[in-house]
Amino acid sequence: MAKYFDMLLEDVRLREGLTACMNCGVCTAVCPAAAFYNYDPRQIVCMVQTRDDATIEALLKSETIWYCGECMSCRPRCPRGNTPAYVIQALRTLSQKLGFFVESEKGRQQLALKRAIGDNILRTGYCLTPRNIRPELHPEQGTVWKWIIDNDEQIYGQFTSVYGKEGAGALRKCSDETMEEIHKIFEVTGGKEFFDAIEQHSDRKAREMGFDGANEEYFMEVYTRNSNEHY
Amino acid sequence: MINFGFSISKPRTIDIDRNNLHKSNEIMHEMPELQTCIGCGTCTATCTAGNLTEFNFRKVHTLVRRGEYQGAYVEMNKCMLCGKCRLLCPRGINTRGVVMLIKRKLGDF
Amino acid sequence: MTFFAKFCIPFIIGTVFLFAVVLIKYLTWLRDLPKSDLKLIIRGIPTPRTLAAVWEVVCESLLHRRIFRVNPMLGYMHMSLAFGWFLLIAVGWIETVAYLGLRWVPLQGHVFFKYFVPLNGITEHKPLFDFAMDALLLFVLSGVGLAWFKRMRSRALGMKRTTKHILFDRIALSALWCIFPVRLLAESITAAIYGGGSFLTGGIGSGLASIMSVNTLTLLYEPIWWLYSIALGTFFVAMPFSRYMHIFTEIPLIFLRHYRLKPEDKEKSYDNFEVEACSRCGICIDPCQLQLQLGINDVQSVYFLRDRRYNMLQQKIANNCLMCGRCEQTCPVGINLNTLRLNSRTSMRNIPNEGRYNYLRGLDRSQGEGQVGYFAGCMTLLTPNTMTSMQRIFEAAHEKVWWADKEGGVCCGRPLRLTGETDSAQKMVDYNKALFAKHNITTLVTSCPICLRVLRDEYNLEGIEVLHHSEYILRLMRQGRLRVRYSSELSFTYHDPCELGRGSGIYDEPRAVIEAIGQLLEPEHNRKNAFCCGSSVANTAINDAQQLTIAQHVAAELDSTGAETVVTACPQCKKAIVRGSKRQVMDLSEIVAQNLR
Amino acid sequence: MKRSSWTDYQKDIADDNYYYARSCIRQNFFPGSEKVFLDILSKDLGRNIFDDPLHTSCTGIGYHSDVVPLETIMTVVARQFALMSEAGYENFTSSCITSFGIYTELLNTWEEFPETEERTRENLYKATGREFKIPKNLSHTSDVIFHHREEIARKAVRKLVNVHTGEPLRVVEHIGCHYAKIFPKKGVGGSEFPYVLAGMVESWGGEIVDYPERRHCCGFGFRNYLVQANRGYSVANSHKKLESMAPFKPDFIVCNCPGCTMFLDKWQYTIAEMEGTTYGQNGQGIPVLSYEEMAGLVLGYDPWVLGMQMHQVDVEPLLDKLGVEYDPSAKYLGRNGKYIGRPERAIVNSCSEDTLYKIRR
Amino acid sequence: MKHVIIIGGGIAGMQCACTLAEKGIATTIIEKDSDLGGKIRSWHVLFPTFTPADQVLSAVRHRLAKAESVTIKTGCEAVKITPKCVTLSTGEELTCDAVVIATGFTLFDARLKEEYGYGIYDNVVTSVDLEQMFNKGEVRLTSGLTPRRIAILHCVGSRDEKVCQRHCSKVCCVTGVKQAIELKKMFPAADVFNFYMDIRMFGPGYEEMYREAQLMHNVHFVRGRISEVSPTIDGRLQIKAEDTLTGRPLKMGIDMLVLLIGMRSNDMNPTLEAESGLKCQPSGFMQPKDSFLGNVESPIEGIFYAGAVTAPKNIGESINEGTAAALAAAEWINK
Repeated sequence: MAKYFDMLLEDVRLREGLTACMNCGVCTAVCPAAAFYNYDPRQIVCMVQTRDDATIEALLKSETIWYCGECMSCRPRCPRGNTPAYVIQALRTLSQKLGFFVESEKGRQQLALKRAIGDNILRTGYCLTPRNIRPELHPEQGTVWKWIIDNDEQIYGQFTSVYGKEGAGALRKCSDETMEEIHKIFEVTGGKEFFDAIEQHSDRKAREMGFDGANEEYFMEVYTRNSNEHY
Repeated sequence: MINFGFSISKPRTIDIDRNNLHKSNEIMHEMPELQTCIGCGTCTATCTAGNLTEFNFRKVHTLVRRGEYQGAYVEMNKCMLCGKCRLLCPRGINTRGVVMLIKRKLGDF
Repeated sequence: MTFFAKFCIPFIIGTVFLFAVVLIKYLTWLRDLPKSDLKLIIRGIPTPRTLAAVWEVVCESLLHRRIFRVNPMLGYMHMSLAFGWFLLIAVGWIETVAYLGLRWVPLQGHVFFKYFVPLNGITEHKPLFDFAMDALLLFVLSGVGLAWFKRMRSRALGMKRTTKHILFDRIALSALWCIFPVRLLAESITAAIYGGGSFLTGGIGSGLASIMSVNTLTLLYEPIWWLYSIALGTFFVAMPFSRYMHIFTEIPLIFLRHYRLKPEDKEKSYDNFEVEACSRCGICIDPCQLQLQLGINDVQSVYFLRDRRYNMLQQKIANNCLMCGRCEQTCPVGINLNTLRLNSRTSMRNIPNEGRYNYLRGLDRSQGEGQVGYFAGCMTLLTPNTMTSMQRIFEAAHEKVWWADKEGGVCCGRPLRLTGETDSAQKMVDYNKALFAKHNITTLVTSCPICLRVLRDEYNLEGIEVLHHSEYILRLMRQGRLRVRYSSELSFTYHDPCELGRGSGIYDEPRAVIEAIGQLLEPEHNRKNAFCCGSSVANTAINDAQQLTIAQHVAAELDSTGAETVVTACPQCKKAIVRGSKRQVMDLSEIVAQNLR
Repeated sequence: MKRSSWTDYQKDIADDNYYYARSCIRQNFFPGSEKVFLDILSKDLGRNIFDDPLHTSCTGIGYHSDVVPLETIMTVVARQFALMSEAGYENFTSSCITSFGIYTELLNTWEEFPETEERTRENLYKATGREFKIPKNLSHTSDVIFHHREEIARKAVRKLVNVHTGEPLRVVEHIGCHYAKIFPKKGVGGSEFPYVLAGMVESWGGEIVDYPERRHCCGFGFRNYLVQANRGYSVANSHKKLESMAPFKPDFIVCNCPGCTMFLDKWQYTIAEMEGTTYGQNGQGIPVLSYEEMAGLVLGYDPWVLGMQMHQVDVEPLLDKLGVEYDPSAKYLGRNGKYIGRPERAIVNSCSEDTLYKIRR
Repeated sequence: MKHVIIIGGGIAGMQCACTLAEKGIATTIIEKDSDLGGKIRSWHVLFPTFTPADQVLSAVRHRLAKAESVTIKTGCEAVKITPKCVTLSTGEELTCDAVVIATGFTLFDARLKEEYGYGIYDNVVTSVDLEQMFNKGEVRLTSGLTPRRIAILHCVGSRDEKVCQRHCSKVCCVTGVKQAIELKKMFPAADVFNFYMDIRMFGPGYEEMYREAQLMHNVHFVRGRISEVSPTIDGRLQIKAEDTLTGRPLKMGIDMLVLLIGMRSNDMNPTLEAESGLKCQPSGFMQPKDSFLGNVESPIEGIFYAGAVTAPKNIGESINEGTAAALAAAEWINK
């Protein structure tokens, strides 16, 4: 059995987020995820605190670590100064590094996130841009959003002079030099490697699940699939 | 209708104000000793059914006391009534009686 | 000749009503019997069993032999009333014949014969019959007197408690108590006016005549016969709805029993015979430990049967019973009290299976291999010393053992069965049966009498011999495969577990094992009369403090034998007695394992 | 609401010379808010603020979706700080709450685990050749507005008062979890009773409404919104908040965080279309404003210049209450000043009948 | 005649003075309030026997009144302490042969736990407020109505790093159970919920009282700390906690919230440490010489401790320490 707890300890967020939990439950009390998922951050912290590698491995492969919304509501309340959400972040990072995330439905969604957000960062320098919030994938964005996307030049043009162009202002295009720096940062700090790991593990799992690799079809599967067993 | 691809999740929070505590009160009235549970979990630890399933007696009876009846009947039916928990309960709660009472109240027999 | 007077009307109505109701009841019950039961009856009638039944009716319904055995005074009371009344009727009939020759006389003519004698101008007296009838009346009256006395001072008759009765019982009882004294008065007044009567009615009659004028006596004459008739009529009307229904019901019951009918898992029509055969004598109250040690006196079999009969049974009554079987031992009617209570619980709680316990599918946590299987049972898992002792015994006897549930298995089903959840229990039975079959064992040893009971009675394990560990150990010892040290220094006392003793009839084996190791000192209540430890899984109504109280009583009695070790052969009993005993409490297997040679 | 101890948490906010970092979400959904913030600071308040063409996203959404590693985001953030120093600024102000949270958290991490700062310096230098300094002052743009709230109040053309009744408007404020929940002392008023928006509302004449789910998250939950399968969680949390605030009959919601502004706005549409439930006194939704928009209205900016036509929930009822004079027909005009068509009608977006009428006329 | 100065006129200090006086040693009690008695004056009845606090205090007062050569100085504080001399805030210097410090504790300020809304929302009260309500014989909501549902929250200002109080205040659990029973006796139809993390029933009869609260008074116990309190539209309070035994969040509307505020180390303690060379523990309470063999002695010979100045203690323990400190001081003087 690998030393999962030691691996977690390498993450400063775990060291910061977990001292000694006394299971009072103030975190779960206000947790938005606990309100709607079969989820209890207190128990996760408690499980990690056991330092039992088998328990932690099970966690890394579980659905439960993927419910947290990272709102950090748990942080200000904890009487022991813990931050369950930090523990979750550390678990999620390790789960992706080890490729365990593909073992759970919610974990597999990391591919969708990597492609939607991660790739967009490397493409545009921003997490979100109007064009990647496609109304057909975001019906909840409503009629006004569709109107905006249909008339983007006309509407955004009223608020920024650099829509899609280089310069200072909202929704500008980042210069090539800037993008090069961002790419460099991702390479140097392991961001790219991390992205690649997500792709590789997802591809492996996709094939296991009968897809022809982590293609668009698999992307849509992980993006839309809800077994409804999370509540 | 628009197909959003999701629906509004149902709340899981135990809402004492919204829960109908009628049956819970009846249960507590018939079995006041259940209130003396100190939540030690011995019952769950020794449970024959709990050894084989996720059945957690302490959790189920606590939920029932809070007025959360959904699923409790089905859960209680995992119990084999073997009575080990009764022998171990440090507060001497008649746990088998509790199982039977909850089943009776929630199963309407 | 006339054999009718207006005062007879209450009697006639009562009699007709009584016979109509009783007949309807019996016919309905018989009609509702399952086919298999009907077959048993039809096959049974032309056999000697019918004769045996007749004999038993005489012994029991008239002479009340069983009550005599429990309590002679009570036996006499019941016998004087039942047999005395029967003789009054029989001799009265003969008397009529003696006076009138063989001719048809309406029923009331027989019953009120003394009234109709002067009415029909018969002046002749037959002192022999007068004497016989007076003697019989006195016999019955002595019973009535005892009954009165018992009501007031039950302890004097050796009963600590008598039954609390319902309204119909009280009406019938009051009527019954009036019948014979009023008859005495009626016949005495008749004797006072018309002469006749023997030492009793004649004596009282002449006494009355000496203190009252003929006019006064004549004035009393009709009313007193009216009163007698009314008393009889009232009694007969109330009777089928009261406990006195047992007077009749016991008779068909005895026949049916001889035809091998018996109550089963689920309620059935036959149960009516048993339920209504209960005379509510209350003999079951005294041995009940709930009464004896906890002062609970509204749940005993008599009340259970009463409530069940009138459809007012509540779960809290049905569930409040240790099912120790002590009352069943004493019931004079021999009603299957435990079975009836169980099938009541079943009616109240059994729910047809809704796919429950599906989680058992494909489960197998057993270990080891061998012809002999060991089923510890849930409770034994809480007495790990028993487990390790059994392991040592198996090793000492070089037995290869398959352990069914060393790491926790599936319950035997008996506890569910005892709470009435029969279909659920069946799931456990089916599971364990399949498990045993899968592992090809030929002998199954268990150290839990609760399991033993259900393994033997309900599993129908073909090709597998089911043994309690006391039987198994004794067998090993007798085969010479297990040798123990004997020391007269060691003294033991033994607590009979209910399910092992009264439940399975195993009394001698554990004793033989103990006596091979040391000295056995018997407690006051042992074998059939042994106490229950109080922790019986059958009772889900009493609380922990009450269980403890019973355990302390039982333990005190065991401790008082002076033995240094209390031995029992049931994990549940061990756990219970430990709480009350000051001695060391051990399972039979433990003392064996400790004294292996 | 009786507040007692917020003053304990008074944080330092720079008065002038800000380095401005844009927000992914705000510039997408509320570009007018970012524009008006810069305008208010430079034009109305005469402060110096620098909008750097070189900066990028902080990658916080990626970080909180757990696809961007900690070390990466640290370096990206370090680059922003480097750009600030290079531009000659030391007061960093971020338009985004997620970013603000990231900046405070990383500054704290560097302080507690100095080796991580060292590593970041190395990484940044290796990747870009840049070096960074820790900002002297870090604020969220709402802190800046809060800091200048009294000055804005003095220049205000209107108060947050219902012109028909004279009553103060009832305002629900939503802070955004990452503003003060991560580091309560880095937010004005702390995490339990944050004062940043309440201070503005009080200064500008409105009344703050406290309600049971005031502190609850809007439900963004990063991966929980970004992946369609999880959106039930996201909408359910907003639903919970809206249900909880509705009985208090707020006139509008003001938000700190661009994401929250967007979600509380858009989810009202979704909930209305999904189950027909609407909130707000006219049954057409509760208008949701960013604090920049609120400040803009107070200072007399035109609602369409503020970009309020980009809201899904109509703001016209609120504008009417405030007595704002606006041209309804200008709502759906493009950059070129021509009518570009209106969005498809929805339950929470239907009170512009007269707009169309006027345009046709 | 030998002379001992006792700093603090709470129950421990009073008891100490009585014992010393009875041993023929003169004492001076320095009390910062205008009257002796300390915090017990605000208590209603004492757990687990429900003995009126007043009865205990009167008994000690009575003994003290009978004692000879006891000087009481109220309205002043000691600013510097040495075994032979105590400097008062008035500037006065008192000489003596030994000093007993019985300055007790400071109550935790519930306002620091903002999420519970003390001082912000109506009907959020502390356990001390509740004791005073009991003393007045009336527990009412601000609306004047009687409460129908009351939550009692354990560990407010105890076991909480967020307010720098890591220690357990020890007596709050018992107080919470006691107050729950009192409330149930007052309002039998009301629901009382105790929110706890651990129930620490350390003394004789405490566990029995806990059981009685559950069984006889139907007090509900929920294992979980309340996370936040907020107002509802109908003027009640909504609380959120996790029912940790079921692993699910729980919320409910309540009429009244009682915060069982903890015992903080006395605010004076850092001054003692700075001025008099005594030592504080990490919890802020004074460090006795030895936790087992010298728990009424300070590291400085001639300075003794009694009562809650060294750790949270209940009334009985404080009284015992008053006696113990008196005996230790007397022995030291006569050495």
